[in-house]
Amino acid sequence: MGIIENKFRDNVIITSADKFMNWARLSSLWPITFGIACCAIEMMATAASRYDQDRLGIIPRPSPRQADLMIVAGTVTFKMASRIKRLYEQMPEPKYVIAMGCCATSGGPYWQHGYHVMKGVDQVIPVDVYVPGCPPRPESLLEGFIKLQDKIRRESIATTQAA
Amino acid sequence: MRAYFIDIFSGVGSVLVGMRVTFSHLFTRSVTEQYPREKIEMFDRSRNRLHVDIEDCIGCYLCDKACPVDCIHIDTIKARPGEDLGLTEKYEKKKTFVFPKFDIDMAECCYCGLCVFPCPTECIYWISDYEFAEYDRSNLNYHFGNVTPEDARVRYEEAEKLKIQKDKEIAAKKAAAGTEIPSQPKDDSTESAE
Amino acid sequence: MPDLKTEEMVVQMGPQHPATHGVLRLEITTDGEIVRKINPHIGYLHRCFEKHCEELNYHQIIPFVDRCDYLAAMNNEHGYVMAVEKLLDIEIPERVEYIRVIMSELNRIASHLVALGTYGLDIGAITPFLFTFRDREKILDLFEMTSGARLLYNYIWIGGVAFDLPNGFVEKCFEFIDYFLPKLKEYDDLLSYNKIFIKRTAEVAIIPPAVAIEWGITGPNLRASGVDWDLRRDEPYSIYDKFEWDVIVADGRVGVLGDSWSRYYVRVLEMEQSASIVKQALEGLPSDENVKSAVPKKVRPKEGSVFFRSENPRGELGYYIISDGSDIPYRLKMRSPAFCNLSAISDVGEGLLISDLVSLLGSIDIVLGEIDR
Amino acid sequence: MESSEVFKLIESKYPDALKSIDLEGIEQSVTIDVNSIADVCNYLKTESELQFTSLMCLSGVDYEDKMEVVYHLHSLLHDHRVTLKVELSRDNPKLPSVSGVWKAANWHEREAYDMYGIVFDDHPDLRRILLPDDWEGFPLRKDYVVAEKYRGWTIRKIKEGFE
Repeated sequence: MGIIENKFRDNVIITSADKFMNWARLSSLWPITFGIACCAIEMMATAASRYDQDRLGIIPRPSPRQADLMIVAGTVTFKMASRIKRLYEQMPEPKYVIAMGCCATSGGPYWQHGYHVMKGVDQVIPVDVYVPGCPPRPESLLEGFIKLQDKIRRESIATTQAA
Repeated sequence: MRAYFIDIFSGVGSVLVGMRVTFSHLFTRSVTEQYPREKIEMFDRSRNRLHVDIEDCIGCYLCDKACPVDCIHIDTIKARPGEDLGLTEKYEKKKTFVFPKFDIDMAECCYCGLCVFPCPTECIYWISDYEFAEYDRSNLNYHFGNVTPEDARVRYEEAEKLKIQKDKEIAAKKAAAGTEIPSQPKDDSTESAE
Repeated sequence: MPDLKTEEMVVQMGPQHPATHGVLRLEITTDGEIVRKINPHIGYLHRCFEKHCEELNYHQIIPFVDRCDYLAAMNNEHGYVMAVEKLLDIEIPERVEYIRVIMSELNRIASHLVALGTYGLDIGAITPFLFTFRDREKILDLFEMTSGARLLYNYIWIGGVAFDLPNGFVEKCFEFIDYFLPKLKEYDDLLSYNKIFIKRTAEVAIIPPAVAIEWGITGPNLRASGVDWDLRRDEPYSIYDKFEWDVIVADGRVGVLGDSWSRYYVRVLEMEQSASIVKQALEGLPSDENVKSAVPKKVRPKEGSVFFRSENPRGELGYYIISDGSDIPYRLKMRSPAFCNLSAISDVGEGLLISDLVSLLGSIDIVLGEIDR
Repeated sequence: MESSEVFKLIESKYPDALKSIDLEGIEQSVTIDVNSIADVCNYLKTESELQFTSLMCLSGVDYEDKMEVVYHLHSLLHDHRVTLKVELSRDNPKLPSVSGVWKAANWHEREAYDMYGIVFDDHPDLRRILLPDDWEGFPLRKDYVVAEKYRGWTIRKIKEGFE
């Protein structure tokens, strides 16, 4: 929304449009299935029958072009980092990132001796929500989704979003 | 030609068999947990988040040593002589340490539980709170220390002063007694922090 | 048109591809639809496990062992602690052995369930995934009840286990076995004998026994090629010799020996045997023994080395530990089964169609965590 | 067949190749001369009495004064196993490849090269396997120092307010 950014104060049109856009965005968060390590299994469990993330409108997509959310589920290594960046760049705006688990958040258990582990995926791409756990329970991930939806709910098309 | 039709029939047949299985699940109870509305009860042993009852901690550093990923950072200062720190949860007199720093970085923790076993006072334990996702990573570093940083600085200075004073005293005593080695004064408070 | 020539094209599959299990990258040289050459690139999940082992003491390594093969953490722990116990030369209470076997076999079932479900996803069947994960959750509940974690347990310790079985575990476990055995029929109906599935997997990507042995393929993949070899029976460790069960060897009832379908179906049948072992172990579980009585305070093995193998859901898991007498291993090398299984792909995958390559890749059931370590 | 009998057979066939036999401890092993390791392995595999058809494990070890490559062999047919060792100089670790004998050795040798810098002659494709191609140093050597940065990303994590 580059044209109208920071040009208007909140008015009835802007806020209604905000409400509508945010509602649309937050209720169809399509994540790219970006499973890297152990957390990917819990991500799959979240998608499976018992936790069923479809209830929140979250349907995993196989391609970054169709996705607007990236769940970095697992340990990010230096070899993988450039690929993550590329996948992130391929996603259409607006895009969000959830760092799932300790490894993606800050290197996790590998922060001390892991010479090949990136200490937090936020070195490569901006992260919106950090979900702790090693691996997080599916409920924790669902709570991360809800936190992200809260964040989206507060956005406005007329103001620049902090990256 | 015949094999072609057999293939088609057996294909349709096996798909129907599969569909029967899925269809029969229309009449079974759903297994889905409606998460935000209803929550599963955690087991007693569930490892979700670490918590420290700092009142009970005796500053033995055992959890720190047991941690395979070094996510527990502890700093202790001896309490002032005669300072009343209140009672522990078990209504015992408190130990003589204060904690300017007892941090557990849950973003580095590997949730293995190795820190919980060696604790002599069982003051570090798992709680069943699993909903602590954050927008900012630094919020995942949990502080359990019971002294403010300002207070800690004062206490460090005091400890430093006491140490210098004690060194002086020992030196003076040594000088007075000549070669004779004086017995150490038994005053805990004069020892510096670890 | 036999003389139609197409130019060779290099296709990159992965590292983020819906049909690769994890972050594997395959550089495929194709001739039309046919794969001419496969160049696998691994290491996208290299988490420096062996370096960590040289920095941490024997107890602290267990959480990292879990994270190597995250689908079968109990089996990994079991192998590791047995290797260290062999180095230490200590006796283990019988109850501990029983508990370990129960946990390992339950985890084998859980791991095979993931293999089945994701294999269905790779081939294009989504429903079996939902079914297998539903049943897996029940096993994870049993694990969480016992150890406190759902995926990475840190439960089996050197000389013992972290906790005794909780109250009601045995009943719940029996309940699970009774629930689970009829479900195998459900998987058969849903997937195994589905005509489309058979067309995609049977007689596809055949690994002959000689090739399998040459490349060091082990576990269900080796047995699917018709080689009758299972460490649990042939080099009995722990207390596996006390139970009655069969080693599942593929018989080629659909397709031929060593094809993708055999590799898939060996797993289905293995789950049944695992369930039977769990049942026998639960029945013979000795009571009233302290499960932590043999846990050493400090693990300081004598100088020396040991190579110990155990049967992981993916194959033979070996630990080569060199001790220099301190409480930190001097060197710990993990012979990970999936590493060897995957290495054969460049040989076996040649000449397949691209879609059959997916069928091969899914059927060898790789876990990148232990390939890259 | 016991390990010691296998050692005797090797000794009778290749008297020069055998450097020392270690019968102490849990694991009995034999040290083979660097140059004849491929021949010995070939013999162990093809001899009808032995038939070590599978290479279970190949590991590099760095003792601070020397390098070692350890082979664990197993015979599916006769169900016996043997451990071979080869000692190498630390400055120029080089030995013949056994990937011509067992194909399974291919990746194991690449891994040993990747982690220790041990060069296997006549290996069909000796490249780094786990680490990226432009990685510097061999991380499992005992004197390896973790670099500060890799492609601009920090490898070592510096903790705030924690020394």
